[in-house]
Amino acid sequence: MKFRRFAAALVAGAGVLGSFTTSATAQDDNVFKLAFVAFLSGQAAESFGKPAVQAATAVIDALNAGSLPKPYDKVGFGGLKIEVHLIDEAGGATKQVEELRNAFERDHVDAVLGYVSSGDCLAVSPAAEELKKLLVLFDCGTPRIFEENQFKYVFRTAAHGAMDNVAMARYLVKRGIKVADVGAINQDYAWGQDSWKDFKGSLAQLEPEAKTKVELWPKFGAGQYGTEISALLQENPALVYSSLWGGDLQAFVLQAAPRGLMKDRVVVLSASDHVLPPLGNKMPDGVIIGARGANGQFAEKSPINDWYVAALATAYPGLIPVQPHYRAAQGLLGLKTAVEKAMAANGGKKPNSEEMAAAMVGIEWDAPPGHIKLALGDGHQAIQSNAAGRTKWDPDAKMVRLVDIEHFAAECVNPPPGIKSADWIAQGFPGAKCD
Amino acid sequence: MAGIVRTLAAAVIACAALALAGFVIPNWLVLVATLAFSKGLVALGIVALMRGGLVSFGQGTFYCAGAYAAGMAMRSFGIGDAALLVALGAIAGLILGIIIAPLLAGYRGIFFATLTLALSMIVYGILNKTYSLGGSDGLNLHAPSFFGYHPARSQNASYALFLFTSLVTVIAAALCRIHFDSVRGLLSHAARDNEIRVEYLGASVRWINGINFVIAAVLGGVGGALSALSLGHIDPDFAFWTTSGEFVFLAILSGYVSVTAVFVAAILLELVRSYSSQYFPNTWQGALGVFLLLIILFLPGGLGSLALRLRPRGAKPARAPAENPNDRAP
Amino acid sequence: MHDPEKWKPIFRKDQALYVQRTSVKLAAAILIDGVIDASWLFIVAVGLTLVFGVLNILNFAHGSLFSVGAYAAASAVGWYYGGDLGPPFLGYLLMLGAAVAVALILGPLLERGVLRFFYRRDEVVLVLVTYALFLILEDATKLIWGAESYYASEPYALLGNVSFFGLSYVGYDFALIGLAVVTGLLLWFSLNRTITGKIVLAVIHDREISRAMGVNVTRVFAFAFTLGIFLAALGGAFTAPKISVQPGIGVTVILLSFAVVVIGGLGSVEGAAIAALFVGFARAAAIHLVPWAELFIVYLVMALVLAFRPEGLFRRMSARKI
Amino acid sequence: MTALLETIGLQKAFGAVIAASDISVAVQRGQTLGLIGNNGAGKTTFINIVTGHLKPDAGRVMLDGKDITGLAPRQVRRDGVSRSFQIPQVFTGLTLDQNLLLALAILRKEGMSSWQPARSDVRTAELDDLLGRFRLRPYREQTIAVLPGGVRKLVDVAMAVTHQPKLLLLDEPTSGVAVEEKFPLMDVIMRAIEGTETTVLFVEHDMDIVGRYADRVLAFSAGRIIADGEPAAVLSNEEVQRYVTGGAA
Repeated sequence: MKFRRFAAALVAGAGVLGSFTTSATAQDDNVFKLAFVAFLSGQAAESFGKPAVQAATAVIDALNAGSLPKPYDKVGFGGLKIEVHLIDEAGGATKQVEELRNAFERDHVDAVLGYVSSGDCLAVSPAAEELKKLLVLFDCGTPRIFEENQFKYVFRTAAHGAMDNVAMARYLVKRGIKVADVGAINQDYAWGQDSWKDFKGSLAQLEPEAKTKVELWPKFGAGQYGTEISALLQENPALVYSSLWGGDLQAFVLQAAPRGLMKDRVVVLSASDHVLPPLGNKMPDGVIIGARGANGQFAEKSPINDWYVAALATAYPGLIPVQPHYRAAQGLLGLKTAVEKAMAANGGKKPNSEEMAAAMVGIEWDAPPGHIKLALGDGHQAIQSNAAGRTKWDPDAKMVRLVDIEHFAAECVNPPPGIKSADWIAQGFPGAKCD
Repeated sequence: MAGIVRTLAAAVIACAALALAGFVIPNWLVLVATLAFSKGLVALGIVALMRGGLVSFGQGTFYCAGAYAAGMAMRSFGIGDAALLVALGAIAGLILGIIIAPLLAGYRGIFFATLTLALSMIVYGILNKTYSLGGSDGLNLHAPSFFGYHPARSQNASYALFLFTSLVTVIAAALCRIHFDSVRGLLSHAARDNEIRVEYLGASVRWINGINFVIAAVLGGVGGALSALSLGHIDPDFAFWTTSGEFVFLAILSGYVSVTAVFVAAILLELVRSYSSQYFPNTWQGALGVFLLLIILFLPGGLGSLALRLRPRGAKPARAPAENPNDRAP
Repeated sequence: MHDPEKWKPIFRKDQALYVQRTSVKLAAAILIDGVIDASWLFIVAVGLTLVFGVLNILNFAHGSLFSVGAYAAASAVGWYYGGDLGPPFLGYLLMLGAAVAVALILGPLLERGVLRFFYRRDEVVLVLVTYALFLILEDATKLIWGAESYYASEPYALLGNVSFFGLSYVGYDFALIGLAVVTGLLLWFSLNRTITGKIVLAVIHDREISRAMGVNVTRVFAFAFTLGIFLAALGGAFTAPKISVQPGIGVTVILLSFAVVVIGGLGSVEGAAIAALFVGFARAAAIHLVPWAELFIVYLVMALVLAFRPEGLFRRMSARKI
Repeated sequence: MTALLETIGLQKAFGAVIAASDISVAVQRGQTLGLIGNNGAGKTTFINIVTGHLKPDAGRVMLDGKDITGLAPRQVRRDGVSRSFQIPQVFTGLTLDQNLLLALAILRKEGMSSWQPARSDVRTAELDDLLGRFRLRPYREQTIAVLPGGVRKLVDVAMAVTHQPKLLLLDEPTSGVAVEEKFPLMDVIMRAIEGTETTVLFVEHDMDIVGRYADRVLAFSAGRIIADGEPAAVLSNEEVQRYVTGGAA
């Protein structure tokens, strides 16, 4: 009888697995089990996954060795050694939800830190909330997470995408770059759509005379942009904007530069610092670059940043740190701050999710890119300062340097609490504090 | 009739067993099982098609339709009851199925597969552009209620959903079993075996396949709605070709003899996937690929055939579609 | 009192001329971009359709073989120009060689080592088998080449630029068109004018009869599959200079070439050619005229074609006999 | 009274091959027709056209005065024309019981339910009667795939005679069986349909069988009917001897 067999099989299987997981549940009170999620395969592995993992490994090793400068000199998280469970973000949102649940429920990790893709962030947040477990998002861009939902156990330690494009627009103003018309090329999915919407909106506020001439929407992962480039050349806008990233952006630059698209024209690449190391001198000079925060070369001198640059240099000789390195470190230090705050409150015990979530609300900490503050989304969403600059190939150092750098205070490029970033941009940045 | 009674009895037992199992097993497995059953239902639809000799590579279309129907109902009309949402998912699948079935019922083999695949990719493309439905990032759903019972987001929420999913699954499975064992079910088998004779006996192969297609569509819609509820999130990837491919694999893995095997296969696949991604985070896809190859190579008849081998006095001798030479071109 | 200046017809004529000129420019751009796009699409898709025609396998691993070709070429080119070991133009031969090497290694390996165990199976099951291969190959390439990006851009710059109607194009892209044409002609010739080719066609037409007539079908399978892989790798190798070779580049290729093959008719070489142009122009037109539709234009075309010819443009259906 | 089956000027060509040219035949109820002619003469084409498997290029097919030209096989079957095949068309994956059960169930309103379990214990009477008439009882539980050719032939015919067809077309019922089995096989078939209203038309190469069972013979050659009438008359016809029976008799 099939169903009976099935029931039997299920119960039996459950028994087996149950037993062997309960044996694995032996909770260790002086290690902090951290699941770290990033793209280990697929289109985002090269540009985001690999660097993020490099950064996490370097920082966590240092944390466990207690070799960070104050105030991060405690071993691991408040004395708890950090044990990392690596999870591949590739495979779609459904898989991410499953893996998140397994990480918490089966592997009993104390917190999950990760996620580059906005889709994944949106998908896993409700799952973490349902399990009442701490989830820290360190990279994904979409503002929707805390503007459309309220979460108790979910935090994002990096600013959302709106700031990237507001800063780009402000850079044009600050540098007195006036353009008559704009052409845009963005991937046809949420990241590209949102980025362009924000940049277009910001420009409409700051340089209303700039007209949009053409919007191109290549597929994510297209890799070939010949036709798009022709279309841009034909429309011949004074400014070309793109939020492309990773392999797509590299391919675009490789194909656009030889055809003169990036010559005598303002080119704005809102999230592109991470393609400078691979592209090297194939990236033309004078391109306006954003790094989704004062990351990499934009980072200003500070004890923690000096330490971080040195640490990466020793761990990975010749590595040029870029945004994913910075965002991962920023997330780890934010989590560390929260955990240690919670332990201070509960008398040094290993904190549970409740305590950590409570402690993390609204915290501030100093990360390599500068001072970070969970100011939005009722203290769940970080804001941070941002910067932009122009590319300049340095033949001696054999690397692209960033020059004409402008920094923008966090409150200047991020919306104040209680207003959606889209509305904030549309209303002309009310309450923006630009020193 | 005796057969039906026995099947129904078995269904009741299965429900009880699952309800019990829900207590015994750890929560993570409850969550895995819930999702596995939801996906299994979609695969069950493919099994229904396979009995007629067709394999759809685009069940993501209906999976997605069911999920978005439930999601929209929840977000736009504030419908929160799981039963209602799943019913809507089924209706979405049904309508879509009835529209599409006549277009595809005339095709066989790889043509049918590619047509269904093309269809799902168009749905995928359109959803990516539909910003009102969250575009490529999709939508979040809140936890459903069950016949008026609102469990707080917690362990018993996941248990409640598991119970509900199991109920729907067992009912669907029992109905399919009855249908497969019926004369009409046998006719599907016959149609895969020899279309000419079926036609010369006065039956229409087109109709047989069409009906199977609609059954598969409804099951796809139900599975989609259930997945949406258990994930709390829907996005266009529901219609992506890899999603559909996973369902086909489930169907092949289980074979079309045993209905139960489909759900065993679904749980097995979830476990293999999650454990391989836990133990080889860098090469889990490759591991999954190897698993696929080995299963197809050594279990041509699927898990169901294995069950038959264990139980000699089986139903009809199982032959995987693999070994079935019929139904190439239409 | 009215001013005759206003009524100078010359003004309108100018405008007309201007409009005319821009529309000509636009048409030209669509045409050129379409053909360039079609050229690499064809090279990749024709391999896919050939494999299906002969082995009845819709090879979802085709995209991975594209990326393996790209990796191989990038490594070879990088090594060659890195230590500039000779005349730059030899780089092209090197890329060709890379594709050949990939085919000669992976072709027999996959066909003899894996696929042949599944030949008795239903073609849909075979799709699944190749999907498994796709998963395995994706991770295998990652293990071999890692997750960083590889460039082979030297050959891209080698041929300088050409400009049409004031639009500047990279000469290399026209070389690709040439490559596609040559590939197509060679393929057509070897299929229709050589014994081997005729045998392959015979197998495409009826496997059983060919076997009965003493054709060594097994060898034909191995040969055709290796040829298919070569074409995938060739596409990858010659696309490598334009892109950053890194994980995931094969995924889009599968879907695009899949669409082309389905539109052209599974197993039809001519079909692949026509369909590639079809898709190329459709995409170019969309990008120039309705950019927002680019995402699904290909699937739309596919749906429209299938709606009227579900078996594709060129596929002849075989009638069932009693 | 109208003929049971009447074909008027049937034309069918496959490329250059003429498979049927101006075939006009009238078949009366109760007759037993034998169709003779060497391979490619157009016998099977005639059957295929009558049963709707082929559409004639020209001409009409009347059944009981009703035009059934170009109807699909299943519609023709519903009108009472049934057939067997030179190569038995049976469900090789199913058991013999299941084959016949389907043959009995289709064409029945209540037959095609999704609830009615398809077990051989339903409609035992009919099924048993059928098994008996065709001497198939010994094999009922077995899968067709394992049964010998002769038995498959019988199953093929048995599936065709359910629901009392008005007209039964047998395409080479004895082909592919050993010489000594031909007569027994034909005996079983003819006895099985004895006493029913069914009119039989069979294609046969063995002239002894034709002589024994047919009361009217049509001789085909190159898509034309070259002789039509009493077996004796037709078989002695020179043209028939030259083109069909090859001088024998």
